[in-house]
Amino acid sequence: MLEIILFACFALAAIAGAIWVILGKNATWSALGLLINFCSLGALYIMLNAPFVALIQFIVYAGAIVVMFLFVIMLLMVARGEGQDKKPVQRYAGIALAVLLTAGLVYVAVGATMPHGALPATPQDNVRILGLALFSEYLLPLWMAGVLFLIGMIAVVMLAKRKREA
Amino acid sequence: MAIDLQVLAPEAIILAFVLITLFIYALGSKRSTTLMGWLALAGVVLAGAASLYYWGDTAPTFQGMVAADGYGLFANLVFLLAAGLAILMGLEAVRRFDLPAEVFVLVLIATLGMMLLGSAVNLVAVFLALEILSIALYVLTASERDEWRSLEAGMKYFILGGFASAFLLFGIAMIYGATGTFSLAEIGAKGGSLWALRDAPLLAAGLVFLLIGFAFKVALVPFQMWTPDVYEGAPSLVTAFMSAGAKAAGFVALIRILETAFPYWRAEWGWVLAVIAVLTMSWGNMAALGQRSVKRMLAYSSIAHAGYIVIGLAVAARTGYASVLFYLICYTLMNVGAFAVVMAMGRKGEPNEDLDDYTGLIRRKPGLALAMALFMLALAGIPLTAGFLAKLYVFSAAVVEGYAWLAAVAIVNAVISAYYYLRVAARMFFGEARAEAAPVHVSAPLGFVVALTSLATVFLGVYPAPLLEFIQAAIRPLVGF
Amino acid sequence: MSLSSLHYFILSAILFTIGGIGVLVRRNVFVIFMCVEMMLNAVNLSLIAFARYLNKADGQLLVLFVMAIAAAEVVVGLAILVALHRKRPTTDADEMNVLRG
Amino acid sequence: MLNYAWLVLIFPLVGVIINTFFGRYLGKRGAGILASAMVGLSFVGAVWMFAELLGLEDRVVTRPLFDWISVGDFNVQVKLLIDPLSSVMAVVVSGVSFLIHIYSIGYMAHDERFVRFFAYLNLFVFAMLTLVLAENLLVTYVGWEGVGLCSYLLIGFWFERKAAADAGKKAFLVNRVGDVGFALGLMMLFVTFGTLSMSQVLEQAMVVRLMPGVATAIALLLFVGAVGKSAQIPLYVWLPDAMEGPTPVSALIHAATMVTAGVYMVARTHMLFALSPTALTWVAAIGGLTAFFAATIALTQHDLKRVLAYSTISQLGYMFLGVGVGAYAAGIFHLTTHAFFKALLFLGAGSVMHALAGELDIRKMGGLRNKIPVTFWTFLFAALAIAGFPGLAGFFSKDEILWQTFANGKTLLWALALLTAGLTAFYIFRLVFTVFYGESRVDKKVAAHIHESPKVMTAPMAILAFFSVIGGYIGVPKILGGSNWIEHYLDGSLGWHAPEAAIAETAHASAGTEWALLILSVIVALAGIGLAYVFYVRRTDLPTRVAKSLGGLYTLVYNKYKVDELYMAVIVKPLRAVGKFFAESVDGPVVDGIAEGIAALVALIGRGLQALQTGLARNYALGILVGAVLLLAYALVR
Amino acid sequence: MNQMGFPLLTLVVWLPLLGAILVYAFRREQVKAVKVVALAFTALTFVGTLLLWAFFRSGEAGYQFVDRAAWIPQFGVEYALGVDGISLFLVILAALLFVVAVLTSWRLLPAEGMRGYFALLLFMETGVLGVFTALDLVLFYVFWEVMLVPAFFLIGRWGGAKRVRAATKFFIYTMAGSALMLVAILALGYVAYSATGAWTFNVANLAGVRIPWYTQLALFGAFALAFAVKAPVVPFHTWLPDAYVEAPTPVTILLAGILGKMGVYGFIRFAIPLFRDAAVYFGPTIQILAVIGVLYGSLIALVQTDLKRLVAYSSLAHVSLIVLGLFAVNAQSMSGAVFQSVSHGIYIAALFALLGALEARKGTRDIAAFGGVWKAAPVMGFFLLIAVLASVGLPGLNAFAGEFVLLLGVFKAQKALAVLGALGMIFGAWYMLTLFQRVMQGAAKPEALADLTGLEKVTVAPLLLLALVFGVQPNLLYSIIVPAVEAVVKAVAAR
Repeated sequence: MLEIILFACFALAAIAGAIWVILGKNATWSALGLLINFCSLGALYIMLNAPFVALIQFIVYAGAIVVMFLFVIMLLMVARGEGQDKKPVQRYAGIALAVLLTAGLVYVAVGATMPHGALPATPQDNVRILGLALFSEYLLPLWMAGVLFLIGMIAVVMLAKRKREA
Repeated sequence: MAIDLQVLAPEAIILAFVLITLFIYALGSKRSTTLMGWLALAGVVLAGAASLYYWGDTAPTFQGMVAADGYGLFANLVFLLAAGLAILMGLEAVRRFDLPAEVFVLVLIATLGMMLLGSAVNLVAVFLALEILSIALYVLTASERDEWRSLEAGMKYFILGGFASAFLLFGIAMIYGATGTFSLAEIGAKGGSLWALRDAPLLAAGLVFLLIGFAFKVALVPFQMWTPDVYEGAPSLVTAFMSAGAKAAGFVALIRILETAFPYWRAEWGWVLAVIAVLTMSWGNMAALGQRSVKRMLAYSSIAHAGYIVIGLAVAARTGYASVLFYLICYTLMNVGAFAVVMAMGRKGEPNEDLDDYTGLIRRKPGLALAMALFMLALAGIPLTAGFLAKLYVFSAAVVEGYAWLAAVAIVNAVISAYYYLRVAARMFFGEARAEAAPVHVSAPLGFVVALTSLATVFLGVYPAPLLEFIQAAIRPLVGF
Repeated sequence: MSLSSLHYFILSAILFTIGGIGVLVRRNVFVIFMCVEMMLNAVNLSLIAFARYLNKADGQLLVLFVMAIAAAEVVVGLAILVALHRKRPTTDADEMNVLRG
Repeated sequence: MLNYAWLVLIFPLVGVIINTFFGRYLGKRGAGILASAMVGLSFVGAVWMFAELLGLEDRVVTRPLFDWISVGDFNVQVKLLIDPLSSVMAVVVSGVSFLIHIYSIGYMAHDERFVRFFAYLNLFVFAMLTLVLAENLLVTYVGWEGVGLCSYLLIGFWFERKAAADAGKKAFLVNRVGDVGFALGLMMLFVTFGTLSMSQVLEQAMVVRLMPGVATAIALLLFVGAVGKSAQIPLYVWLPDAMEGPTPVSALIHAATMVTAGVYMVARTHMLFALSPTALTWVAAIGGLTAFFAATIALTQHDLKRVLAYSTISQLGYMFLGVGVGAYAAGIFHLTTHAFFKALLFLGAGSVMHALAGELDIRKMGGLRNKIPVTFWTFLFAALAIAGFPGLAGFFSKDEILWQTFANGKTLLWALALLTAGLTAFYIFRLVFTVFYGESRVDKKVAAHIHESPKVMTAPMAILAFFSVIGGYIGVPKILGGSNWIEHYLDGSLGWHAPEAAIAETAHASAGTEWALLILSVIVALAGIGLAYVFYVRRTDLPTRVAKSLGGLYTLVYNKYKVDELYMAVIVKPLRAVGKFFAESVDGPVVDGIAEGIAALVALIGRGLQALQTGLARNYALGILVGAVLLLAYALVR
Repeated sequence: MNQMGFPLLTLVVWLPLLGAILVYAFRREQVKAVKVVALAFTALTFVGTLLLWAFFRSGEAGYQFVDRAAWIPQFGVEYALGVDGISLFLVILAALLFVVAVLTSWRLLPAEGMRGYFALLLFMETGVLGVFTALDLVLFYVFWEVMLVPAFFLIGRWGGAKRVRAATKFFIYTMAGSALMLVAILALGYVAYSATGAWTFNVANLAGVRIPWYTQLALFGAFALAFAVKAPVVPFHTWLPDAYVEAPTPVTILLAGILGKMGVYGFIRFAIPLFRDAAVYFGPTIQILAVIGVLYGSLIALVQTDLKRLVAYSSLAHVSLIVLGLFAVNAQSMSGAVFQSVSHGIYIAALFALLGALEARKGTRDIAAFGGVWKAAPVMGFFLLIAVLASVGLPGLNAFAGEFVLLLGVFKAQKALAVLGALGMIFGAWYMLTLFQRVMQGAAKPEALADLTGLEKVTVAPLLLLALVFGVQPNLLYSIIVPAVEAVVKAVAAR
């Protein structure tokens, strides 16, 4: 019963955060909304028996990414709001379609037999399982993730660097 | 579980050369850029050799993530061809458009992404490979950093790419939810028992979202709106690489997924893909009619060609997939050649992409004009060029599988396309060259690219038998007969 | 009724859609970035939920990799944005329509 | 000579080739003499053949030359058919042509394209002889269009003058209308009989049971060709305009030879006409009507050559009347005699023109009797012959036709023909009296140097005058004690009668009535001459008073019943209008319009799609969302 | 291999391409050499075609000089060339007209860019010869489409005022028309595959394949559309006047003389024998279109004021008559049609050559600007007279031998159509003589026109001579055409 209550409140927090992001009058408000969203998701992860991932969520997402956003927003001083939208009709069409999409997905979910196995009796060492899998079956994706970071680094160096005066 | 690197030999080579070129760049000496270019080219060639070397009927997989089967290795050759040509163009572009030297590294990384995408048999590997490819391309698109067009294109591609890959990921999640596994083979086995889409809504929704992600990547209607802006904004080198390599990777992966994971639903999806094919062809061709800029016209034409390729996909079956592979190779040659010419016309800060810049080119630069005319005719599907045989193969596949109407619509589209391709040829041959038109300069590597692609286009148009034999062998591991 | 992956899935669908609406509606590029990140996160949630109820670790692994991707993506996105800003001090996505027609 | 019959044809052809390619070197005299010599040789050949044929018992001789077209079961072999009919025609054609060639040497002496004229004349003779001697009807057709071409070239010989060029074109086009009828007749013939060769058609005509309409259709179609070539109603309009050509041309082509081709063709295919009585009555009716119609117009014309042109049309009407009532021999006999005196009339007119420096309007002539005596006497003899003055050629041949018409029960046509005979006598002597009698209305400068035509012109006229006089005696009817030799001779090839519809030749009419008719026609002829004498010599004011009293009718007839204007309004102008309508409002806007329309539509859609490309990233995202929703909907609904 | 022992046909077809490459090897300013080489190659090809005629075993219906080689085995496409009674004279005519085209472009065009011009001309010759000799449908389609490219550039680059529009219209019309034909060819191959188990596009083995009724209608429709646009047949003809008028004279000669015949050849080689039931079914409709074409073309020609446009519409009328003959499907009408295709090629080439000479002298094509030319230029007048008479179908010249037999055949099948067709002969005479009168006769304009130069005489005289020879001795052609046509007729009858 406690589980349901906890799920409900964290879910609401996540949704509130999300709505806050899109309604925020300027970028910094949105960033904060994002922070709330990420943290509530982190909490949900813990409930879903994925402590390690929750930890990473807090550190990487809530921490690094949101901080970086705020950092760049502050750097470029673009914290002011937006002007009036010239083409409102697309805005409403977009929202309507999105809602339609959600309805479709919910309809799918309700119709399908969603996975509902109970937790295994003996508590597993989550981190050990992940570690083992990471370096056996999922070794290649790990390397690929490495390459991804490499791209990130190259991109930053290439784009943000001032033209070499040399 | 021994890690046998032999399965990933080509990818490993490319990665090695990525690091080597990076190291050279780090040394930061003045003439290191050309050295980096040649090194990158060496890497590509070596990877190609490795792919050919390991080519055989066996299909070893690397921890069930990636399979080095005939199909995957053949796909590598297509990507490496596109990459090699792009790097050659890059050698010129770096000097002419003052692109950063990192371009070579990023092209190699993108090729790595494509090769992995081509051979991935696990959805996690597919998603990661796709992301490597996409992010590398976002950066490449924005590589001409002191040109607003390039940055804007990069930004747009980034936003929409992210948006689409979110859909793709959601699809993977749903498939995971429905089948409990990421491996394509197992999904195929699990899904086999379900007959109609209605019995497995989650799996079906998963496939839909997967299709959306790939349709975006390959630029099918209605997910293709990004292509014209991004292709026009990005430097010609990157556009050529993207339009050939990325599109090929998208199709190769989509074929593998549909064939191994969702073979049972082919009938239901055949019809949808056919409709998408018609929409894509018609949108691409008709929108290209009114274009003033040659580069943007080529962008729309690449959408149209994606439409033709989807016919092969919609038709499925052995001939369909073989025709897709053949079309991809011919398309790579024609398109990269055309973009090479577009690049040769431009100069730093002065792209010269408008139709008027091509007036009377035959008198200013006969070689270039003849090559461009050849590419235009090939793209239009005029016989004795690779374009014609590619279309012929796809249409015959359509006719065999009872989609004759689709072939008819496609051929009518080809006629519409002939009009705007012809307009470029006409402008080059019939107009009087304007006096103050900029002198066109073609350096050695660019000249080589144009020459190689035009010769290959004609050769494949006249004598395609050996390549066809090779393709039909490559298809066997995938289709099983 | 006990908690099952259905509820988590519905929550993630809702979050996914809110993210989608954010991308469509907002004109500030940063907010669009954030919304894309939010969509990815929504999917992570459903992945974790499936992993828990399928009692398999694969889902969590994929989430890890998705986080890696998201990180790389944000880095690249912001790099492009900074380069754009240096050219013209705007973050309004609608001013980026030089390429059209 | 019979087995060298092809020589008769080849001589004129050799003349053409030499004159066209080497004419320059021969000079005027040389070319003229060569051309005339060639026709002379073919005339000798024709006479030789005629003589040889007389000696033979079976007078139908064919000489194959070469295979022309063989396509499946349609085989055409070029063969020469020498039989009584074609031998007579060959002699007449080559004879008259020879005389006119000599006459032309004089007449065309000072024309700078002299050599080309003779080349065309030789080509004409070659084509006419091909027409006459051909055994296969398709080869006849070749000759048929060949003479049409030569008449086009010769009418439009002085092509600098627009009138001449127009007349040439008009002649060719009207002929071409007739020729198309002829061609369709040939096709129908081939479809029915499976061959176009005369001898085979002759055999099959007796045995093949034809569906009722077929024989009539073939005959009428062939007759359309004849009407076109021999200028009968309604396709006669080109002959009066053809007078724009040099006079020898008018004499040769538009009097003696080409225009008679129609009559020859009907005679040659008489077995087809005999198979369908309706066709025959059509021929007779058209013949009679044309004779009368043309004669009325001839009364009012002032141009010397125009009168003679209408006279020719009228006489041709007579021939068709003769053939139409089944008296083929009579028709051909009249054709022969007409060739002599009509050619002479034209040459006479030419000589008058020559004397009056090209003047043709008879109102500006008069009293030339003693100034150009030879022309006057020859002209007079020809006039007497054509008027049917007893004893001369015209009398016998015309009377034969009148008699046959009456004998075959066509009394109405007979009456019309009789009236026409009177009119003929009247208008021909109107010419004689206005040109040669009365006071001279020639204006001063011209009157000064009126001179008789040179010997080279008057000699042929004299010879023709001789034939006009004695020409009739080859066909003196039995009641006048003659053996009517021409009829018996021609029976060799015209004797065939349809098995059942045996037209009783002259059985039921007694000798008495024949005499009565004879006298009646003589009276009518003399009355005509007398009336003309009164009108144009005694009381020269009468013509103007009569003309005024007739008022509207006179002007109508004078304007040739406005037939030319009618054709122009009914056929030529509407067709041009339709052409312009097609060219301007159908070909461009409609047919092209559809194609341009489709292209414009596609371009429009293209521009629409381009407008969708707003450049805003969020619009593209919307596109993706739309796609997503559609695909998802499909997955759920499916 | 074939009766010659060595691939004469392949040599003849690919020789011009070799010439094109050689011509392009010269430097830009060696115009004289370029012209000589071009003439040499076209003449050599012409001699080659004459050799074909000499060694041709007349009286046989099948294909001769057949060269076969595997090209794309995976698709079942093979390189197969062959000639039979129907295509032999079209090949010879094509070779002849290309020699005439080279001769007419000797002095007619500006010196600059000649290298490209002659290379394209020779390349086009290979395309055209290939179309007439290809026995494999895909190979036929390849030559059919490839030939469009040089034609497009020739019209577009060296044409008249509105040349680019005319060239594009020509290209798109033909390509649109023949687009569906490619799909039809593939479908036909597939039908053969499902019937015999092997992919084949060779016209010989395809003839035996049983094609279901509805497929046959669709396939015939696609083929007929392509050939109707090319011939042209009336509703699809609007590209013709612009292309003929705007193209330079030598190219107009080729367009009118030989390119149109490819449509006719397509009908009699592929459309009728392969889809026999559909051909008989659609026969009447196409014939009605053809008759409309004859009258429509003639009437428009009547009111034209532009020399070339008038003859262009006359060419539309004459080709429509040929198509009328084709679809009467009997020995006479089809043989007449094939014969008429050859003879039309001859006299239309002479006509356009002369009109080109006139246009070159006066700088304009407007008929009003001419008049009385015969006085100043007797030889030109004489030649134009012969050409006009040939086109009018005067017996003794080649058109009559074809036209009469054709109309006879049509008369056997459909009397009314033959009568309407015959009307065409009257209109033909009308507008042609009007043209001749306005140009040659009437009062001479002040500035005299120079008569034909030696070169022009040498170009046109042989054509007129041929017209006369084939007019007097048509069996020279018929003896070879008729057996081949009878084979087709027998096949259609026995369907």
